[in-house]
Amino acid sequence: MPLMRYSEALRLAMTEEMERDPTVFVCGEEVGQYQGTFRVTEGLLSRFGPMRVVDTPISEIAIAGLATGAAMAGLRPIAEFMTWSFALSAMDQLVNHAAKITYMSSGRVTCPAVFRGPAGTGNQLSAQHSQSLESWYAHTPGFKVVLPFTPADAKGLLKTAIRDNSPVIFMEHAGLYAQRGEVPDDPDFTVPFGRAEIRREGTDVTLVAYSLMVGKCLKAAEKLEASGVSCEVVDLRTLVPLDMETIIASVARTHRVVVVQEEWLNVGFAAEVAARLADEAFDELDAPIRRVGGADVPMPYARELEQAAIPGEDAIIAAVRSIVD
Amino acid sequence: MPLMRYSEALRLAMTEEMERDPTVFVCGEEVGQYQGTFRVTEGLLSRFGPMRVVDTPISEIAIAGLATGAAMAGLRPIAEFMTWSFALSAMDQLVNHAAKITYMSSGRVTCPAVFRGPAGTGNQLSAQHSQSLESWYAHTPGFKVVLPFTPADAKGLLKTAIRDNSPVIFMEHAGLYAQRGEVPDDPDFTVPFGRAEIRREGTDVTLVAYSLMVGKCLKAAEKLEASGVSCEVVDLRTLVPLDMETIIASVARTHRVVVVQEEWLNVGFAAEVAARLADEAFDELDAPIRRVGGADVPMPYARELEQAAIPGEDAIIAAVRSIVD
Amino acid sequence: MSIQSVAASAASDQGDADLLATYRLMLLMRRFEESLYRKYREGKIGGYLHRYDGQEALVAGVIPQLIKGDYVLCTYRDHAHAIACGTSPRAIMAELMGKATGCAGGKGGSMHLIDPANGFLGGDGIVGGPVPVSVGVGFAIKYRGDKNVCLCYFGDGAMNQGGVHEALNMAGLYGLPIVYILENNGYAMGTSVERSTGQPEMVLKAQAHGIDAETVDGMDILAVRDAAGRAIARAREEVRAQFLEMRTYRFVGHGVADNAQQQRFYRTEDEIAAWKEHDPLIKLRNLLVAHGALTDADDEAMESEIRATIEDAIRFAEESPPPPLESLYEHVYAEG
Amino acid sequence: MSIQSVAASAASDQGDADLLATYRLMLLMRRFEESLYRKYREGKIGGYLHRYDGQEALVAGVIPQLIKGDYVLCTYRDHAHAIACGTSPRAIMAELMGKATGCAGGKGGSMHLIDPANGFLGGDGIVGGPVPVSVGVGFAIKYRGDKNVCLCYFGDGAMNQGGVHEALNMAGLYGLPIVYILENNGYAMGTSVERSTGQPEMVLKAQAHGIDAETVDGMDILAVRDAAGRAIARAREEVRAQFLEMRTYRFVGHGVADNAQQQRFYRTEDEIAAWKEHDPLIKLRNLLVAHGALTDADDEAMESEIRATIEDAIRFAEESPPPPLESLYEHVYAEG
Ligand SMILES: Cc1ncc(C[n+]2csc(CCOP(=O)(O)OP(=O)(O)O)c2C)c(N)n1
Ligand SMILES: Cc1ncc(C[n+]2csc(CCOP(=O)(O)OP(=O)(O)O)c2C)c(N)n1
Ligand SMILES: [Mg+2]
Ligand SMILES: [Mg+2]
Repeated sequence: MPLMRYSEALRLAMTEEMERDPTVFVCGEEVGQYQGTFRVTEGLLSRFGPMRVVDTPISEIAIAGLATGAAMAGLRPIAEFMTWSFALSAMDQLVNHAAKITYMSSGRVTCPAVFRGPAGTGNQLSAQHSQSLESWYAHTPGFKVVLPFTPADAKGLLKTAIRDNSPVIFMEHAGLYAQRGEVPDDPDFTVPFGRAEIRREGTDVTLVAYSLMVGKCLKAAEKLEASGVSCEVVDLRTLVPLDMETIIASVARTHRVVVVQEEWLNVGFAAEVAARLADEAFDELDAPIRRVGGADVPMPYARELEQAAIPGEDAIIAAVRSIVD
Repeated sequence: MPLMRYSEALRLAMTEEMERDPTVFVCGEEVGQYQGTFRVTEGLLSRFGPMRVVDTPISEIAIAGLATGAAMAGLRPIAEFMTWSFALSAMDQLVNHAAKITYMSSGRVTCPAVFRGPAGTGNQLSAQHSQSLESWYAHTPGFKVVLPFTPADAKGLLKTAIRDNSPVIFMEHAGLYAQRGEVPDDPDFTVPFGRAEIRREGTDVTLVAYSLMVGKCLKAAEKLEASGVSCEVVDLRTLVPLDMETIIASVARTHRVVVVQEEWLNVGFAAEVAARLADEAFDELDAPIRRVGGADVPMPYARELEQAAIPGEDAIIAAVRSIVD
Repeated sequence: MSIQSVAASAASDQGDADLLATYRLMLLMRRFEESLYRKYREGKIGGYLHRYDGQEALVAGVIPQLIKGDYVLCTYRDHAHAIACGTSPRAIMAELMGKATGCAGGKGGSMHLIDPANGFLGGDGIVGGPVPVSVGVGFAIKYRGDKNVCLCYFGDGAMNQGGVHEALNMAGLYGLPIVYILENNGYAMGTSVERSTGQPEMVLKAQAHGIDAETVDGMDILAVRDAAGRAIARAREEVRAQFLEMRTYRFVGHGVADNAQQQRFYRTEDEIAAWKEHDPLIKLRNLLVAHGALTDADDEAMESEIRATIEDAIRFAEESPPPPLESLYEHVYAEG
Repeated sequence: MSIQSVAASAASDQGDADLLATYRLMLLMRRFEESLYRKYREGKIGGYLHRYDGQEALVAGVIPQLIKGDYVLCTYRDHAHAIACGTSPRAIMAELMGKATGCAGGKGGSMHLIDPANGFLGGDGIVGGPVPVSVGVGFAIKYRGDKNVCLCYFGDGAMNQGGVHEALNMAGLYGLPIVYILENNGYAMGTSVERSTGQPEMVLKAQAHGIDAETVDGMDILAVRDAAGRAIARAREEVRAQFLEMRTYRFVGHGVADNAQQQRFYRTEDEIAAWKEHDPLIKLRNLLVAHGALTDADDEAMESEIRATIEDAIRFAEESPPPPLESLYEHVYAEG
């Protein structure tokens, strides 16, 4: 299997799907001539031409409308938000239109659009540029919500997203773009939605996470292993649909759980996982359910404050220790 | 104490605060000449004139900007969204501007604006008009989030909101506007944020809810009482700040809890309450934490489906029974 | 509208038969709205209900000019549009009564009529909402190289929505085959155009985004037909976005809650009466009669045929079952 | 800019002293940006960094004409604006280095400079974001009956944001004392104006919302001063919104990531060189020299004074402490 970066894996997924299906096209700010702000769409314009790689004005509402309308009329758009922070302007088109048209029409009109782009925090981009809001999208019925951690998943999940007939919110982590990993070059390789992956097996505590935080959990697990605590790390991969089965099965083995997310903790996705466990797996639990998440503050600029606001290995380790010691 | 409707109590709060503080003004669609879509602002235009009761075009982004900028420049705007569904278009102004300017400026500029309007589901308004998204706002640091249930709270909490120096998301329930209750006419009467109210005492199960659902919990509690189950009903009143103390104290007495919300259950506010309890009150719990919430579907139009989508007494009763029987 | 213009039209290939069909369509729209209002008051229809009385020419003069493969998008004031697209009155009535046989399976209701088989991509409850969507629909047409157009209706109030401007600009920039019809009925709920815009010449707003624009007397069915015919042809042939501001008036309240008393807050009975003098339906009837193309007996026959159609639709809708409860969780996601 | 116009200006009450001050201000802006870039490369500054090189006249010709009580809002490209408002270079440098002594307490960074005591309500990281906010600021001025104005800067790319159109319309409708300055530098990141708008005459877009609008040569400091002076006066006296499209050019990349190689995707070195011929700073220096108002020695003295100011700011910033960790949870809500 070839080694490639997460961003290259995403590009490969789009390239393969555009080759395979002439209704697939890409649109967004700087996706074409500029080769993509984060180079994810590099080379696509020259390969597929301006009708299939569409540079747009800075008009997030119209970008969302372009994708939604084109999908309703039979195409398969992939709309890139330069970052997910900017999708805030498009929330009405996304929530009231893309997510609802299938239901409102009893399935007579569908919206097979993918909305993708970089998410996550870091790099001192400060408050307006440091939010993904995956918890908002997961709260909204009609969307599927995908956050890949590995390059292979980036490719396989994006291909599944493009082929899916529902609108998909696909959040890449800017901090993962440069990560390398083995990626199948088989064009038939896809990764199904709704199946969490156990990234590390363990017996004492289950760590549930997604996107960049899976990596932090793995590092925390390594350190904890050294001090005799064995952690299982579950990578959710898709928040909607959610694979509760795998989570519950893991907790049924470990009886202890820490749910980790990068974004603001309050009313975040980790709360949903914790709440479901407190209901559906109550009898399996031997300790309080801990959550680790971003500080509930707009992201500060100063490096020291930013580091304190983003959850790190230490916070994960502390949470684990608080329920095993 | 005079008896008045929830909508009249809101109007009284605004009138008193506008009398008291000349920097308070009202703006929004149809708030003036038309007397308010739901009549909440009736009579204010003739009383305070067009500079303090400002009719706007259908421009939610600019309405949010009007309130945010005016607040940054020293006024105390009350911006009405005709319904909270329409605030979706204004999400960038609300989240990236109103909610963050205080933090981004280290408090040098503040945004004492109130954003208010009708929320909730019902009346067959279908998918695009049936959502409040209080869980989104509660997830976003910088906002205080208020959802009054009684007419007295409607008045007292709105006055507190207007006097607060932070942006407040104030969600009224359209289904409560006509409800009557005793409301203090004392202009000094206010209700503090962050204090939940126990609406009914009970010993077997704690029901946690807010807004219209408090009423459904009270009805469910009455029926359950008849069959020997005693429920305590906690009305949160403000989601941010959240009064966990009162919730935990109640659960410490009852050891069983059902968290109820009207909107979509998945990743909703009830999950946060459940998750905190599963962490902070784990040892108090004698049964799984149950949640009751709206069906995770865009709201259907057909009456029968709509009724099935909105949580009712029966669902609350069933949830309670599932942990007491 | 003058005898001359009817004569000119009669002389053209559209002719009397066409005008009679247009008249029949407008009459059906009017009577249909009236029947909906009755059913609403009986409690058979829920939610909001926005009638098109007075504005019929904007649809009857335009949509019949479309061809297969064209698309229509519009606002929550969408009953006339569905009728003109060819959606059956039964399916519309059943949708408004929330029945499984409705054109949206009972899940949409009055604001969300839809009928993709007839090119109708639906009403939209969000002011301005259909306009960004139209960009994608127009793009899809151009992408496929089809010789089709997308017709997109929206209101004067929607002209103040940011998304509308983003979309108009994108449609202008990409040269998309879209015809925008601004239904300028003078009011957005209780707010007049003068009280909502810094500059009321709507065509300037469209031209500022590079879109061909024209103002049309929306109470004059012939003027509407003519302008729409030209705009549709330009959009289709030259693949450029077009914008028609149609000046019209709504004879009834914004929605059912906007009753006569409420309307006094923003308009006078005199104003309503003055506009009713220009009722496009009556004007067309009078002209057809004057032109000898319609007798009172023809008119009566048409009325009773329409009455029968509507009664049939009501019976069908009332006898149809509601969507089954199991369908609550269906269609959240598309199949496959 | 011609000798005549300098002479005319010199003859006016603005005079040479004023032009020298303008020159000094522009020189400070340029040198300041250059120093920021160095500090960024040293890793002392994080996040994004957007420089104003080439666009200085848009600020130096405008903000000094404001009076106490006026407000300024702008984009993330905000260093020059802060300087012109009177924010100390120390506080700006410290903010960019994320220090407690920064003008935003270290929480804002480059894109969020702010200084309310000097009327500067801040930079904004969201394209188009300050424009809706300006409506509220302008409204507050009018509400209080103050004789002040709000100046609001935004870029050509922002002209395609819906919120900008909603706001311009509201400003036009209410007659708010706001002066909009469109910083048209020809590009939004790598997208030229031609590739982003259906119609490139920006003044038509503002006029469509009822706002007085004019296009100005933004490389000509005298033209900028003149147009801004008139617009500010009209906004102040007539309480009407004004719009100035200023044609300018950014000499450097969009941000630091937009390096020379990246810029090749959207513009040529020839184009950059041609615009540099119109460098407003050099043109003004040459004119002052030709006019006898500035000698090489004066210029050298000014350069070294500015160098000292910047070095002082850097020293101050580097020696300042970062915000204390406890402050992480402060200012989420306002006090009281
Ligand atoms: C974004 C948004 N804001 C507010 C509303 C509430 N609303 C529904 S219709 C309407 C008036 C629209 O007027 P106009 O666009 O002129 O269309 P008309 O009703 O006259 O056909 C308003 C304010 C809404 N549906 N969507
Ligand atoms: C709503 C939004 N979309 C996208 C971005 C990313 N972005 C930052 S600056 C920029 C270009 C803006 O160009 P312009 O308005 O012309 O201003 P300039 O940078 O040229 O001063 C873009 C696309 C953003 N910050 N906000
Ligand atoms: Mg209207
Ligand atoms: Mg620019």
